[in-house]
Amino acid sequence: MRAVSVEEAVAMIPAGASIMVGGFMGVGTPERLLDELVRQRKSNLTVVSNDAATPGKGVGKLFDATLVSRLTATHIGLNPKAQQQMLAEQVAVDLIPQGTFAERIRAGGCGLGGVLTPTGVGTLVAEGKRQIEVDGKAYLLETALRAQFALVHAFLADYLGNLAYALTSRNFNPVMAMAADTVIVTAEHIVPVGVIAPDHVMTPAPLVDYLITNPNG
Amino acid sequence: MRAVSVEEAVAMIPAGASIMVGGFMGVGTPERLLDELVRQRKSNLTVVSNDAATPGKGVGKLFDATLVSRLTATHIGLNPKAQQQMLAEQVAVDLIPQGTFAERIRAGGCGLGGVLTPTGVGTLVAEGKRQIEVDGKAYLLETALRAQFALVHAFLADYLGNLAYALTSRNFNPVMAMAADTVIVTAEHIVPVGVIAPDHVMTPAPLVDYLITNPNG
Amino acid sequence: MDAQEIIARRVAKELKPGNLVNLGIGIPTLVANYVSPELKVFFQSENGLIGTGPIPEQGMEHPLLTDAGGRPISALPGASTFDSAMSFGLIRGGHVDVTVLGGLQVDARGHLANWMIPGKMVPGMGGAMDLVSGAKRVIVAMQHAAKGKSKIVKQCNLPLTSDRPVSLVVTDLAVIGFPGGRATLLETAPGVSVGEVMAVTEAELVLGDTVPEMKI
Amino acid sequence: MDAQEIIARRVAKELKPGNLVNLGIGIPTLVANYVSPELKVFFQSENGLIGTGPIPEQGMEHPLLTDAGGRPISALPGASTFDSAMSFGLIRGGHVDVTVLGGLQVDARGHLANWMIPGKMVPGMGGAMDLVSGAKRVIVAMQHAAKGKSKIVKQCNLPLTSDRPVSLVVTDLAVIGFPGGRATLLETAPGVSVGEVMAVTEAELVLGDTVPEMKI
Repeated sequence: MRAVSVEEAVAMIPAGASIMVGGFMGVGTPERLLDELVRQRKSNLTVVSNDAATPGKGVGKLFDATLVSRLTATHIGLNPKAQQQMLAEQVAVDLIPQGTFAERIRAGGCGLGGVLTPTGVGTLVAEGKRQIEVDGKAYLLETALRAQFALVHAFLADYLGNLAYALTSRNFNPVMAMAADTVIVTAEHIVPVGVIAPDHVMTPAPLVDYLITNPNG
Repeated sequence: MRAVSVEEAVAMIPAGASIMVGGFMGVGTPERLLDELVRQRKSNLTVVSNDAATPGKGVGKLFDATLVSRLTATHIGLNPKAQQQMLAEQVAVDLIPQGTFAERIRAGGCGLGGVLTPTGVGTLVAEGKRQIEVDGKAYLLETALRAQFALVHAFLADYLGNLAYALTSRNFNPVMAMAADTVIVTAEHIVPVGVIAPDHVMTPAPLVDYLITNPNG
Repeated sequence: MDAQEIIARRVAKELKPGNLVNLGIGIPTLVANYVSPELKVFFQSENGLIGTGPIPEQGMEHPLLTDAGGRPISALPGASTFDSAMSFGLIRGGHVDVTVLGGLQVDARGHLANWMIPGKMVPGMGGAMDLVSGAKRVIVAMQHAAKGKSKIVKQCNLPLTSDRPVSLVVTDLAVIGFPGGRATLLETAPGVSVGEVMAVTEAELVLGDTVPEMKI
Repeated sequence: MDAQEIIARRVAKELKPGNLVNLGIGIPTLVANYVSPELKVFFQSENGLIGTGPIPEQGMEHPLLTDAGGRPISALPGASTFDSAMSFGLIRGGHVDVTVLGGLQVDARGHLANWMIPGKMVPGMGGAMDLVSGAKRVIVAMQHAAKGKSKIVKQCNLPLTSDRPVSLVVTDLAVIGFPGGRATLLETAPGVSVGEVMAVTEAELVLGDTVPEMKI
């Protein structure tokens, strides 16, 4: 792991990159990385994120700045700008069930080719997918999902890269931290090594590539 | 959740039952439940456990008492009694890769029909299994695994049933606590509700059916 | 008592002691108001919490403790948090005893449509499909009709949420179940007759020998 | 220097700063003795720990902090623990940079057999199959021959651990890689000639222009 500034970290992300962004309605989202993506105007992004948050918040900022060309999410109902951009075909949106979204990312991070889920059988979600029976019950084969970059927000990080999340800001951060080639992390608090008890580490250090230094040093 | 004595809990398990037992070489195994299974002589058990531990320890006690008729595990190399019983065809043993073992139990607890894993492709493990290609890569379809009972050992439990595990005694306990019809738990310490911080609960209370009261009250 | 309160109060009666319950947005959220704390029901918020408590007092909100809509909530003693893979493992794995969801349509066989109006409302299904596929019991809490049109229909013409039928529908006029795969009028709302329910319901409703009034 | 020390010292040189490393039982375990703490290598124990430290001092053992064989270990500052699904997610998902495993046979294409001798040793594969399928680099650390028979064979007659070839084999006599899918003699052990290696190796070995001596 390397500690870098937010400017350095975002400079590594090319326009057109695929990025997974942690958070649920903007809670647990690495806001400083998104602000910097906007400042550096990284356009044409493929975004994997639970939702489109709201204008001005979380992933919503990327829609405000029209930097997104593809979105894989579970709902965008609370962001009118994302909906407009989808209807205007400026953004290609793939909407998938939230449990399937979590499992596809987990599979991507855990070396699985996919999972069999009952969710979506007999619905529009099944279109174009393989349906597989196990013990007489039908499942959809949902394949692994990965990205070039994962942008993750933790509550605590140490200088080895161990992470702990707080309350409902955990959400998709742990699975995304396993499912990308490069993992970039912001944290509310950076603490000395050993402060996070081994049992309370939620993302082990070797998964983290870059930790953004905090503004107050 | 209901707090019960170890005698009451084991009395609910019929001979011939399928049981998942947490632990890894006997570390993180609910020894008091195993001792009581032996005392009540619950025979003909189908056991799902990472290993056979060693004679006198963990699941090994069930082999000492010849109570096992089927075993699904990842290795039994350190228990000569289990090996003898396998070779004498007293116990039918299904040996599967450890990562596959974890995922099959997780799938059973998470409502997935199975997962696609690269592990075992082109080996003896692939025999009789469906092989599925995703993006040109071959995977084995490994199906979900469940049991009637899960016997789980925690470090901390509260009187709602929230559990936390310590160090390497966590192992298969959390996935097994999701993959059985009835979940029975022993804990090293039973603490008041609220003592385990929400972020440090590893098995949420609603998953636990029975908590064994501690001998010292 | 307004329509929403009737629905919420009646749904609350379906919850058993110790149940793990997931409430959708809208009318389902109101159900929590009518559940006695003595029942020790666990409420799950699918963004990663079991043990959801009431809206926090002013000044006690925390930005990292929110519901699935991103609004501040509280956590009761004995609450637990987890990631989204675990949250939906609980949902899909049948560990949620009851989910209460809103509906756009429910058809005569119990199929629910609640996530999409093609060409109009395409916000995404969020967790709805997993909840209907995985929860032990699925209860739909909705108005019986919208803009004068029955929401209990012969066959859904909106995209389905799941091919698994729901367990129960509670509206401001009636409680409807699906024994044997057929919509069956189980109860009527206070002061509403069987005939009145039949008159405003598109789907054919099977009637029991007696159709009692809801107790709320 | 004995055979095991030669192997362990040479394998240790393959580890890069910050690597996540999983060591199997037997000779692989010895590798940790020759890795400088300055490298800041993370050792994983697949029973649920990253940050394995040395064997604890007497009286400092804890029954809940053990290696995959159930023996007491210690945890370094910055260690982390997790369940087995996570542990093998790390392994299968390519997050383990290097795994070092023992071997019974490695064949000319790099296929490893290390878990079963039919009719004789049937202990189960434990984590070996996942490690060989998933780790970024797989290094086999083993004696070159057993009971006078080459363990580097034309084709494995023991059941394979994976259809994925290993990255490197380090023995007491040689370092062998598999560029282009063919067993290639990369280095010889100190004081061992190329001819001596060829003479005791069943598999055909490709030779580079030069075959340097191991630096250990």
